[in-house]
Formats: sequence, structure tokens, C-alpha cells
Amino acid sequence: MKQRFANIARGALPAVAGAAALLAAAPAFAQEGLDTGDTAWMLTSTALVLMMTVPGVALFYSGMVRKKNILATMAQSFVITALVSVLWIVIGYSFAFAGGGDWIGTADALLLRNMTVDSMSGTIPESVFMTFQMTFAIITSALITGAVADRMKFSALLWFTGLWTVLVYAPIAHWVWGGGVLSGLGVLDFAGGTVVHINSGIAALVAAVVLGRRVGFGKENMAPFNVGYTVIGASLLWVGWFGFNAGSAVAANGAAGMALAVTQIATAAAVLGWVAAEWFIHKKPSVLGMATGAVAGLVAITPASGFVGPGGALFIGVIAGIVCFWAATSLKKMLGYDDSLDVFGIHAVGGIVGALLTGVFAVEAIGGTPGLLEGNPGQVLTQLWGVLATIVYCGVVSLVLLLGIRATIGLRVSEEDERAGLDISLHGESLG
Amino acid sequence: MKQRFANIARGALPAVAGAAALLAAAPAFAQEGLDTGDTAWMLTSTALVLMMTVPGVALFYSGMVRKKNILATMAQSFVITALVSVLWIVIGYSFAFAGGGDWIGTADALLLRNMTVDSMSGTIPESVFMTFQMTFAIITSALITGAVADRMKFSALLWFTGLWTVLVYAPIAHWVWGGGVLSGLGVLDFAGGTVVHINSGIAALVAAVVLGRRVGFGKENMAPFNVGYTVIGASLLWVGWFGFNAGSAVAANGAAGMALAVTQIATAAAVLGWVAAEWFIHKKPSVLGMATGAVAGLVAITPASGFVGPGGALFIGVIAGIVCFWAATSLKKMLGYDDSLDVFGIHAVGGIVGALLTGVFAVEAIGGTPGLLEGNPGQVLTQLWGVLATIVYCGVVSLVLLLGIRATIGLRVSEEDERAGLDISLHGESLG
Amino acid sequence: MKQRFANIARGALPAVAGAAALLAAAPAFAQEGLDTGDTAWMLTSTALVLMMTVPGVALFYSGMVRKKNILATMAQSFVITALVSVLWIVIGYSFAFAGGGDWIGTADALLLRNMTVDSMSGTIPESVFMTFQMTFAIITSALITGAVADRMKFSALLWFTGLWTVLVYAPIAHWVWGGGVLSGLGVLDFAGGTVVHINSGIAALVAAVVLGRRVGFGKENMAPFNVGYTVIGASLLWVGWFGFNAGSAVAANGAAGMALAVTQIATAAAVLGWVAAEWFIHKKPSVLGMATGAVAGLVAITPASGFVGPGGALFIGVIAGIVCFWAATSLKKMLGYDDSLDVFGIHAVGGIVGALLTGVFAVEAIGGTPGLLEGNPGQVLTQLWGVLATIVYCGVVSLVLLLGIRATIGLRVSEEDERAGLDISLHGESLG
Amino acid sequence: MKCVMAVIKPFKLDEVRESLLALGASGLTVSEVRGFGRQKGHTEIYRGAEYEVSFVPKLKIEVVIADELEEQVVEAIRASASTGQIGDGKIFVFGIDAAMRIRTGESGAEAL
Amino acid sequence: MKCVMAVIKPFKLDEVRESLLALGASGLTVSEVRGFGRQKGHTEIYRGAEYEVSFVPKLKIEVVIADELEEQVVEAIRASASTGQIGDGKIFVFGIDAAMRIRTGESGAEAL
Amino acid sequence: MKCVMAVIKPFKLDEVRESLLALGASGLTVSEVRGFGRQKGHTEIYRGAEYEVSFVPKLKIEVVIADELEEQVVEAIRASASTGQIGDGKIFVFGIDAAMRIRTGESGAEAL
Ligand SMILES: Nc1ncnc2c1ncn2[C@@H]1O[C@H](COP(=O)(O)OP(=O)(O)O)[C@@H](O)[C@H]1O
Ligand SMILES: Nc1ncnc2c1ncn2[C@@H]1O[C@H](COP(=O)(O)OP(=O)(O)O)[C@@H](O)[C@H]1O
Ligand SMILES: Nc1ncnc2c1ncn2[C@@H]1O[C@H](COP(=O)(O)OP(=O)(O)O)[C@@H](O)[C@H]1O
Repeated sequence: MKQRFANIARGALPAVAGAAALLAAAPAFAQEGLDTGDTAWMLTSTALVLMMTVPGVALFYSGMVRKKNILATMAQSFVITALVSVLWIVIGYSFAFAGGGDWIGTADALLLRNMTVDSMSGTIPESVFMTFQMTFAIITSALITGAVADRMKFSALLWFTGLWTVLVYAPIAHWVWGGGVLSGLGVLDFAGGTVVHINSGIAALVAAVVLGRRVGFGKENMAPFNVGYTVIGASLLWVGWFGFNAGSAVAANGAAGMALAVTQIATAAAVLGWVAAEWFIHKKPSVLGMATGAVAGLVAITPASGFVGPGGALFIGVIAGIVCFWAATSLKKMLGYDDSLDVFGIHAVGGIVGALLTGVFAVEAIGGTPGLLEGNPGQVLTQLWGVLATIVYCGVVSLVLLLGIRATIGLRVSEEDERAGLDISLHGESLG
Repeated sequence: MKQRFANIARGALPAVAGAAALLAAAPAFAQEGLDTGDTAWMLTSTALVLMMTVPGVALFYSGMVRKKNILATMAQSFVITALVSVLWIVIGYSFAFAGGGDWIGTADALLLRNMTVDSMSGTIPESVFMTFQMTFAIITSALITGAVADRMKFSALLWFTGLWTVLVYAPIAHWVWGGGVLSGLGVLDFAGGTVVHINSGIAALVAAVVLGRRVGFGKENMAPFNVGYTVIGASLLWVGWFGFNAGSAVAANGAAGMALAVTQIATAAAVLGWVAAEWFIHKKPSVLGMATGAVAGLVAITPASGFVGPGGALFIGVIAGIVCFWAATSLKKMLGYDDSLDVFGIHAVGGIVGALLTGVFAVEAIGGTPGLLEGNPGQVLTQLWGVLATIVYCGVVSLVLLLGIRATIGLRVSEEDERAGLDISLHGESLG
Repeated sequence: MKQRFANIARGALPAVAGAAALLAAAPAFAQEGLDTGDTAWMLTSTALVLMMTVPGVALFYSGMVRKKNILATMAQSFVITALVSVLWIVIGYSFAFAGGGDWIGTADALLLRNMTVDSMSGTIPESVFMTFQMTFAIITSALITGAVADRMKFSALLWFTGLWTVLVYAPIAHWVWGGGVLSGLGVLDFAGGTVVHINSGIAALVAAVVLGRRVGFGKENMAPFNVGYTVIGASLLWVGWFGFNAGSAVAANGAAGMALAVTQIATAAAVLGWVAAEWFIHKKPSVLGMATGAVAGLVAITPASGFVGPGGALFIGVIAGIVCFWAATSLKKMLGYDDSLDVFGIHAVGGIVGALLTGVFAVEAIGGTPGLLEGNPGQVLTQLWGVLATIVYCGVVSLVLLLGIRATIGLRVSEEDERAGLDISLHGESLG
Repeated sequence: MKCVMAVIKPFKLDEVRESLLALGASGLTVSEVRGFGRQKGHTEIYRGAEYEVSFVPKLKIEVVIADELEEQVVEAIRASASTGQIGDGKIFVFGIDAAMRIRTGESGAEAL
Repeated sequence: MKCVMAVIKPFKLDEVRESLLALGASGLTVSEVRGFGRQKGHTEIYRGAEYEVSFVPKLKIEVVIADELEEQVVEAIRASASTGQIGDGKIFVFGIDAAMRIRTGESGAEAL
Repeated sequence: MKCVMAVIKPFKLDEVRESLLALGASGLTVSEVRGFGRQKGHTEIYRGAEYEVSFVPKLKIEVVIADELEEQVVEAIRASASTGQIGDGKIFVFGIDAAMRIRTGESGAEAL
């Protein structure tokens, strides 16, 4: 639903002004068209989504690595938050949301040059909309780091993240939410199943393959050092995801409320799905599994959260929990890549499950579009197009970027540095 | 105050529509009667209360156990979040809030079958109200786990939690907030002193007694492994409790504001009360004590938060801090039960203190009901009835459930598993 | 901008009532003049700012000390939260915000005696405004503890904090936001560059000097035990700072939105600035540096956040990152004081940088006051007055308080206790 | 002098310490170790990756004593550390040529 | 009996354990230690404060064996722990006078 | 060869290391241990539950040296580890039969 506001964000203030006339009773000093309730919720959502990356993803990921890489893993999320923020205001936001055609935005909002304190985006200030969207760009890049943990050079990570945000994230965000090609096709992606999750998951897979496996992979004990951090991280992701999904309504209304409810339901169901599968197959339900199951559910409900009801959410959750369990445990082993922290298995696979099931369970009365179960099988196909476009574009550009960086400054630290751990070798620090 | 909205939630939409006419200036696409500010605050409150359980309670409790049980303790809060969420939408919400008489709701909202994107509960979408209430059900069950830490079977915990949520929590929530018997009697419980805290505290005591003491209790060193986690957990509980108490106004207004202020005041006072008592008696004020004192204050102000003013809050806080200190240190030793993490001493005792003092300090100008100090001694008696009803019903049904589970699948892990620690024996994981 | 509301908070309810007439369409039970959206955002902001201290500062600081002092460091933030809360309602709020002249408020709001559930402060309940301001008083005192870490007596800390809050914080808050002398002079301090950061930073420097260096300083390895905690703490500070800065608009509007955006931009820029400087000079960008850079950026943008645009924020951030890097690494070594966790280097220096640059980059269209770049060089001088006044008053009174406490109960623990670590010696606890 | 070095189950430490105290031992030193022996470790599975944890947490105790106490000390440790279950641990004895108390410079049996 | 005590690089533990198992050693005890030697530590800088970390993380292995195994065990450890890089560690051997299995009270070589 | 094993107060490590270096010792190995002796531990109270922590954190140093250095090394450790306060620790010496450097296979005193 975000694209509606994106359109408005193209400077179409006059159009809003009309609607704002309805708000005749607003206090005199208020901006025209501004709804303080919607604004309050979007300010909050922005904080929640930022929290998902720092400390959310930082904790979720750093808990799964060995002790010698914990700080370096946190550093990745932290520095990405900084880097992507700056790139977003300089270029990213403009390429994604400043009007434009099917493929990319315009240069109108470079350096936010037209954004004033009064600029509106629907019923909220544009500054809030811009920052809210920034937090999505941040987390998408941060998620990728799970695949390259324990071995990527810090400089290479910065280059990759910077280029990827501008060349991959911004265009795909435009396609789906900026009025671009996928929204034109009717692809449903409420809060970022394709833009955020399939996108980061595919980039992660490519990166894991191009980087190669960690030294000692399959031989040495690489058990997570602090699953506790991972549980805290998953918890903060869960809480923050209310801002991610319900915030994607860009309003504090029934759509946001329903998104909140289905997010909770699908996540809970995915935890139970993963626990059941793991209990059955590995005999013990692990805490890491519960945390991972929650993220799988959150990922899968993301594209669906504005379109399905509680029943659909329940199914999406259970299915995502079980399928992602299979992807992270069996599929990964079969294919043999070393996606250290299962970004592909959770985010790409969970995102695809969610995108397709959105086409199945969409309820017209909720999001305006019926799905397969309401007699609109075409929507599943439409969803498939969205998935495929994202996979192909993201896969190809990510590959080119990674090969280019490998050929120039190199992607990996030396084996010696990898053995010593990135905390010491890249950052000169260590956990006591 | 929640019950007002609960009544409306019984499908009484027409009644709201009238009030909504006042909102003539609302934008055309808004739901009738919806207040975006109230909705924004309730979306936020829902996130805050979820955060109280994961990672709040998870951290608060896991910091107090020995290293070998840290992950298992986190697992309990995490899986309960998932399990109770699903049960809540399937049955719990309906039994608690879908109309009904004195004792229990109806089957009208099973599986949320009547909840649409437009359903309202007062000035907020029903979806938000339902999810907000869900987070209360979650934390209530999660709190109980402190009493059974280090020794309960995971399967037994799931069975107990599931049955208890439906058979104990939902009815008592109905009595107090769903239009049931206790609200009829005029029992004041703004945010859950009886429903959440006495309820979980009594169930915890029963569970501690039925399970028996931990192996090595009183002989081996069972010092908390990471009081740091406990402090972080208590901090997140404190922050999240703003959603819990001020959110229980189900609006962003003066009632919510006053609830926010008194929550802060009572909590601060309880910390100081506990610190003073501990300093005096044990010679050193402990960090664990500060964290526990905060929770004691939060618990005690919970029922009072919509009814008392700053002065009352100050007293309630100090008294709760000192009484809970006594309960967790002296009373527990006297009685000899092993309520591992003092759920009874904090939540039941603090909840009772708060419930009764609500009757003492209630201010008519704030919550509509005068207390003892304003010449209405009867309110204390009314409060007592609420306390007793909760103790008896919760105690009896919890006991039956626990005995039933013990007789069938068993409640405790083997001594060997307990010695090895639940992380390994139940979940196959360990902290590095 | 806070002072506008502060004025209103002086019981000027009638004045508000007029403005409130504009809100004719508000529901009947609402308070006059209350905006639920603004209230929702301020309730949330209060929670966010509380989160900055517990667990934010508690984690940020405790991660930088040695293992034996981790709990004691957390204890400082925690107990300060309690102590300052109580003092704030008893005295502090009244001295800061209850009317008064140039130097100090009045006794009108002692014990909040005139605050009812209906009292308003602008468009929000006074209870919310009071609690929001309380969280600022809390964090200011908590920040100081970084300078005295590892060696201050617990009792001395309580005395110092209590007196300092009433005698230093409350008056300075009055000067800037309570209608006092600095606001009269036109000093711009949107969210607390002088009141919070220069203030705590100067008190910290004085305290570090009066207390003297830690035993073993410069000889023993005092490496941070858990930089991970520091990263989590910095992350929560970052997230919470949205409430700090955007909340200082005391409304959910375009001013809040712009404050949100510039906060994010400056912080990100400061991280990159610090990383670049450290990479260049120490050859490795540290995670601790990233976290510290973020805080430096947050500090520097604090006074500016309601007055500058994205471009100004970018400059302020980069400059703050680099200057604070220099202060924490080189300046500190040159001067030789042991400000354990660099409160002076980050908060005082960053705060001064921010205060002065506010005068440079202020944009009339945003905050109503032009800065140097818009042809108003006088504003920089005005800012300088604000800085100097804060430094002098805070420095002198802090010194007197510290010397007084040293002469009576003493400031430092014994060398033996310091060696054993404050966790054991002050609190009788230890981390496992 | 002899050094009696024992590997025991962690939760037995207090009992062992008390039995040694009863014999008049004036000090002992404990380290956290991991042991491999007849008692097997366990398998941990993290998202499908299985790790064999072959080592079991144990405590190593070192107590230096006068020669004549050797037998009693060994027996005291055995008695107090035994659970009868696999993994109870071992006791090893080796000779100590010299001892010194750092604080006083006393040496030999005086130093203990 | 002899105690073979070796200081090795941590990631070599599994190889060493397997080589000892192959020789018939029935148990061993491992501790985490920090070593100082030719292999130097590193410098950490925290906000300008430089700390020399002179010690490198190592594992210490203790395995008590019958006298006749000494040579093979030393060689097995050497072979399996070696990377050829500085810091590979040392092997030390000293005599054990007595041994006892706590669980059974068996003593001498039987106890191993 | 001799192994000098000393239990010291943790904050004395750097001084001890330097005094040993000055004597020409080429390496040493340190472990974190907990000690029980004349210096008593402390009591911790968690919500009324009192736990006697009888053990005090110490560091154990092991340094293997040529026989002739024994006296100097013992004295160097004593001098550098001493604070004169209770709990300063002990030094024990025992014989080492053989030594080998893993990296090179050198043995005996060469290996140190
Ligand atoms: N030969 C050995 N050398 C050194 N340590 C040993 C040896 N054998 C056993 N241990 C230690 O003793 C512990 C207990 O041994 P184990 O074989 O499991 O049980 P038990 O002695 O009861 O048969 C092991 O975990 C290990 O730490
Ligand atoms: N004389 C010694 N006594 C005790 N431990 C030693 C001694 N020399 C070396 N070590 C241990 O062996 C480890 C490896 O020694 P080092 O000199 O770094 O490498 P290398 O033996 O390959 O030359 C050291 O880190 C230390 O733990
Ligand atoms: N007989 C012993 N065997 C092994 N370790 C000992 C022995 N006596 C003392 N220690 C170690 O030496 C440390 C210091 O001993 P303690 O008696 O406290 O002080 P002091 O030697 O100064 O009198 C103890 O904590 C313990 O680790």
C-alpha cells in the first residue's frame, strides 16, 4: 500500500490539499492534511524499524557466530546503518520514490533538496515517510551480512553495500512502491516480501557462493557462541516488525491494526511450525529454532500483511515455519553452499513462500484484491512475476558487483585473519 | 477501564457510531469512530507489551538462573509467546471478551470469525484491541515460568500453559474486563493487578509446590549467572509497562497520561524502598534488588494506575518495595517452597498490595471512584473480594491442571537432566 | 521549542482553551485542547527516552568497564532513574517548569500538587509533559556516571545526583526551556545540547578530576570487557533519541518529522566521520568507535534538531564525529584526566560543537531563526553565551558539591574495594 | 611434598573442599577444565549442523600436601567426589620438589 | 605413569584428540590457557588507550599414560598439533606417582 | 628441567611476566583458577539466598626452565608477585622429564 503515498510524495501536494479540506477542525498551526495520529504512528514505526537493525539484526546475527567474530558481526549492522542512511538521502530515496517511470525514480529528490518542513506524503510529513523508508533500505542491506559472516573484508562490505543499495535496492523499491513496473502489474507486496526479503536473500546466496565457505567449514565446531543474543535479537525483530508491517499502512487505522494482528498470528504459528518439525526430526526443539521460526514467520507475512486475514496468516505462518526449517537444514546441506547464518534459507525462501501465499490468501475485503481462494488464481501468477523479476535482477547485479569487488580490492580476509577472528584482525578489539 | 471497550467489542458497533458522529471532520476514508491518535498509541502499546515478554521476561528470568539453564529459560518465554498467541485468537479472546455473562464470554469470536478490517472497539480497530489484550495473556503465562525454572519438562510446560490460558486466564480476564462478575462488583483493576499478577503469582506458587524444589536447593550455589541480563530485562519491563498501564486507558488522553506518571513514580519509589530495606538489613544494596524492586513497584501500581494520583503512587511504590523485599527474602525462607525466581513473592504479593492499596488511595477525580482516604472504606473490601476470588479460582484450577499433567506425562525432567542443565537436556544447545 | 509548552504548563489553561475551540469536532469526553496524535507521540517519546537510560546508558557504559564493575555500572543508571524520578516530582519539575523568572521556577508545582488528570500542557496532558521532562533529568544525571566509573562510593553517588538534579539541572532547564534567561537571550537548544549534554559533560569532567584516576590507570589493562553491550547500548540510545529529539517538538507534526530526519542523518554522518578518522589514524576502525561516533552525532544534533535541515545535519554529524574522536583520544591524553568512559570528550565536546553549529546552520524556514549561513552571524555568539553560562554555572556548583561530599562522607571506595571490583564490594554480587 | 591433582564433577567441589579441610589441608587451587573419557559428551544441532561436543565440563583440583598426608588426601577426595556414576574422574599424584609462600618467603612444608 | 602436558593451538584439539584415541589413550583433560612465547600477542586500542595483549589463547592438554606409551604419545601430539607456524606450542612430560579412578577406587595403570 | 608453577594475584601478572623475561625465560603459560587458602572469599546474597563463595580468583603460571634457573625464577616470581597481603599465593616446583617444541621437534632444554 505504500505506493499510494509514494505517488503523493512526488510533490503532488495540491492533490492532498483538497483532501485536507476535510480536516477543517485542525488547529491553526497544523500543516494542511497532516493527521497527528498517523504521524505519531509513523514516527514510532520508524523508531521500531531502526531498532530491528540496531540492535535487532546485530544481536540476532552476532549470537550465531563464534566468539572471535561477535563484535565484527555487530559492526556490520552498525556501519551499514550509517552508510545506507547517508546514501539514502543523497541518492537512494530519489531513485526509489521521486516519481519516475517503470524502472527508476528521478533525480528530483537528490540530497532531499525539495523537502521542507511542510512537505507532505499523504497525511504525514514527507520527512517521516523518507526516514521510514530509509530504515527499510538499512535493514535490507544488513540482512545480507548473515551470509558473509566471519570472512568478508570490511572495506569490501562497505563498497558492496553502498553500490547495492543504490543499484539494486532503490530500483526494486521503485518497481514495487515507487509507482514502477511491479506495482503496475498488480504485484502485492505490502511491507517488503520481494523488496526486502527475497532481495536480501538472493544477494546473500550469491555472496555466499562467490565468497566461498568459511575456513574449517564442515570440519571445525562452528557452534553459535551466544544463542541468547540471537533470542534477544529475534525478539526485538518481532517487536520492531509491528512498525515494519503495521507501519506500512502509513496510517494508524484498521489496515494497520489488521496488519498488526496477522503479523502476530503468522509469527506465532511459524514458531510452532518450526518447533514441531524440529521436535519430530531432531528430537529436541531448539531455542535457536524458535527464534529462527519467528523470523521465518515474520518474513513470510510481510508481503501479505495488508491483504490477508487471521486465517490466512495462520496458514502462512505454519507453512513458512516448516518450509524454512527444511531450507535451513536440508536444502542447504544438499546444495553445499555456506550461507553462514541462513539468509537465503530464511529470507529468500520465506519471502517467496509469503509472496506466493499472498496470492493465495488475499482477501478482497481487507486489501482490495482477492486471491486464489476467493477465485482469483491469476494473482498467484502475478505474485510469481514479482518474485522472478526480483530474483533475476538482484541475482545478476549482485553477482556483477561482487565479482567486480573481488577483482579489485578483494572480498575475503586472509586465512590467518579469519582464524584469528575478525574482531581482532579487522577491528583491533576483542570480547573479554 | 478496559471493560468499557470490552463491552463495545461485543459487536456493539452501532453504539459507537453515534459517538463517532462527533468526529465529523475526520477524513473521508477513515473508519467511523476511529481516532488515529488513540489507535497510534494502542499500536505502540501493543508493541511495548509484547516487548515485555520477549525479550523482557526472557532476559529478566534467564539472568537469574545458572548458566546451564539460560537458554531453556528464554525458550519458555519465547514459546509461550507463540502458543498463547495462537490460542488467544482461536479461543481465549472469545472466552474473555466476546460478550457473555458473569463468568465467561461467548463463542462469538472463536477464530476471530467476525473481526473485519473495519470492526471497532471504542475509538480503535478491534484488531488492535484484540492483539493488545493478547499480549497481556502472553505475559501472564510467561511470568509463571519463573517458579518452575530449571526443572520443568518442556512438553509439560506447553500443556500447562495452553490449558491455563484458556481455563484460568480467559475467565478471570472476563470477570474483570469482559463485563463479568468482578467488574459488576466494582472491583478496580486498571491494568491487571488481579488478572495478570495475582493470577500468575498464585499459579506460580502452586506450581513451585507441586514440582518440588530444585535438586541441590539450599545446598549448592545457585547464584544467578548473569544479573546483567536481569537488569536489562527489568529495564525493558519498566519501559514496556508504559504500554501496559498507560495503554490500558485504550486512548491517548489524560487518563493515559496520569497512568504513565503514576507508573513511573511508584516504580521509582519501590526501587528506593527495596534499596533502603536491603541496605539496612543486608548491608549492601544489590543490583538484583534494584531490578526486583522496580518490578515490585510496577506490579503494585498496575491495578491502581488509572485510579490514583502521584501521592498515592509514591506510597504504593514504597510499600510494595518493602513488602516484596520481605516476601522474597524472609517469607520465602519461612515457608520453604522453592519458587525459583520469586514469582509469588513479587507478583502475587505485589499484586495483592497494589489491589488493596488501590482501594485506599483511589481518587474520585481521577478514576471516578473514591477510596478509603476519600471516605469510601468499602472499596478496600471490594478489592479484597477481587483478590480472594482470583486466588481461590486460580489456585484450585492450577492445582488440578498440574496434578493432572503430573499424573500423565509428568512435570519434571529426570535428575540427571536437571544436573546437566535444561539447555542441553531439553534443547540440545549450550551457551558458549 | 519546548519552552513554548513550558509556558503553557504554568497553569495558563485558559489561554489554551481558546485555541482548543478550534478542535470543535473532538469527541465529547476528550479534554479541551487535547490532540490524541500529539499525545500518542509524547507518550511514546517518554518511553523512548526512559529506554535511553535503562537499559541504554546502563548497557553503553557497563560494556566499557572491566568485568568486576559491570553490575555496579548498571546499578548507577538504574538507581539514578529511581532517585531522579522521585526528586523530579517533589521539587525538580517545579523549579524548572512552574513559571518563575529568569533564574528559577516557582514552588507552585512542588509534589505536583496542582496537576489533575485534565491539566494540559499545549495539546498534551501535563502529566505526559512532566514525565517526558523527567526522563531528560534522569538521563542527564546518568550520563555523568561514565566519568566516575569503577571508583565512586554508592552513597556519594546518590548524594551527588540528588543535589545536582535540584541545584544544577533544574535551574539550567529553566533557563532554556522554562522561560528563563537563556531562552530570553534567544539561545537555541531544541532538545538539550546545553541542558543535557554540556551540562553532564562538564559535571563529569569536574568529577573525574576531583575523584582522581582509577587505581592502575595507565599501567594495567583496562580494556572494555564487553563491547557488545556498548554496541547494544548505543543502538538503543540511537533509537531512543528519536523520542528525545523528535519528541522535543512536543507534537506529531512536520517539526517532529524534520527533527527525526536530521537526527538520523547527523548520527549516520558522525559514525562515518569517526570511522574514517580512526581508520586513518589507528589503521583499524573499531566497533567501539562506531558506537561512540553515533553517540557523538546524536549529541551534536540535539540542540540543532529543530532548527537545521538535512544538509546542515550532514555537516554537524561529520564534524562532531571527527572532533569527538580527537577529544576522546588525543585531548584526553594531553590533559591526563581519567574520565573513564569519555563523558567530557563526547557529551561536553559534542554538545559544544552542536550548540555552536546550530548557530551556523539554523534555517529560518525550519525553526524560525536564521543562522550564520543565512546571514545571521550573531546567532553563533548567542549560542556561545548559552554554552559559557552552562559551563560556568555547572562547573562551579558541581565542584562545590563534590568537594562538600568528599569532605563529609567521602567520594571514593577504598583501594582494596576498587581492586576487588565494585560489584562485590558495593553490591555483594558478581557476574558469573 | 606431593601434589594431588584430581579431576572431578563440578557439583562435587564443595564436598571435596570440606573433606580436605577436615584433613587439615590449608589450601587448594581449582580450574575449570573439560574432560574426555568413558563418559561421552553430547551432540548439539544448530539449524541442522551437528557438532559433536566430546568434552564434558569438569573441575581440576590441585592440592599440595606433606608426603605423609598423601594417602588420606587421596582417599578423602575419592570418598567425597564419588557418585558411582561414570565420569566421576581421576586422582593423580606427583612429587613437588620445593614450595614457597609468596607473602612471607617461607619455604618447604611451612609454605603450604 | 607419566603425565604428558601439551600446550597447543585451540583449533588443533580435535586432531590431537583423535591421534591420542588412535593410540589407545582412554582419557584426557583440557584447559583454556593463555600463552606467552615467541608468538607475540597483539595490541588493542580502545578510544586511544592502547593495551598490549601479550598472551595468546592456547589449550593445555594433560594426558596420563603408562610409561611405555610416552614416546608414541609425544610423537602423536607433535604430529597432530603441528602447523609449522610459530606458536605451535610445547610438550612437557613428568612422572606420576599414583593414580586412582574415583568411581571404582582402582589404582595405578588400571585407573587410566 | 623444572616446572615452576605459581598461583598469584591476577593484577600481578604483568610484573611477573616482566621479571621472568628479564631472567631470560622464553615462555610461560597462564590459566585462570580459583583458590582457597588463608584469604577468605566472600558472601553473596541474592534475594535473601546467601552463597558462600569460598574461592578467590587467581592466576596460575607455569614456566618450564632449565634446572639451573630454578632459584632465580622462584625468587623473581616471589619478588614480583608479592604485595605483603594475605592471599599472595604460592610457588611450587616439580621436575620435568622431557620437553619438545611442537613446531620443530626440538627436545630438551632446546625446546624451551
Ligand atoms: N588418562 C587420563 N589423563 C588425563 N585425564 C583423564 C584421563 N582419563 C580420564 N581423565 C579425566 O577424568 C575424567 C573422567 O573420566 P571418565 O573416563 O569419563 O570416567 P571414569 O573415570 O569414571 O571412568 C575425564 O573427563 C577426564 O577429564
Ligand atoms: N618455557 C615455557 N614454559 C611454559 N610454557 C611455555 C614455555 N615456552 C612456551 N610455552 C607455551 O608454548 C606456547 C608456544 O610457544 P611459542 O614460543 O609462542 O612458539 P614456538 O614453541 O612455536 O616457538 C606459548 O604460548 C606458551 O603457552
Ligand atoms: N596447599 C595448597 N595447594 C594448592 N594451592 C594452594 C595451597 N595453599 C594455597 N594455595 C593457593 O594459593 C592461594 C593463596 O593462598 P592463601 O593461603 O590465601 O594466602 P597466603 O599464601 O598468602 O597465606 C590460594 O588461593 C590457593 O589458590
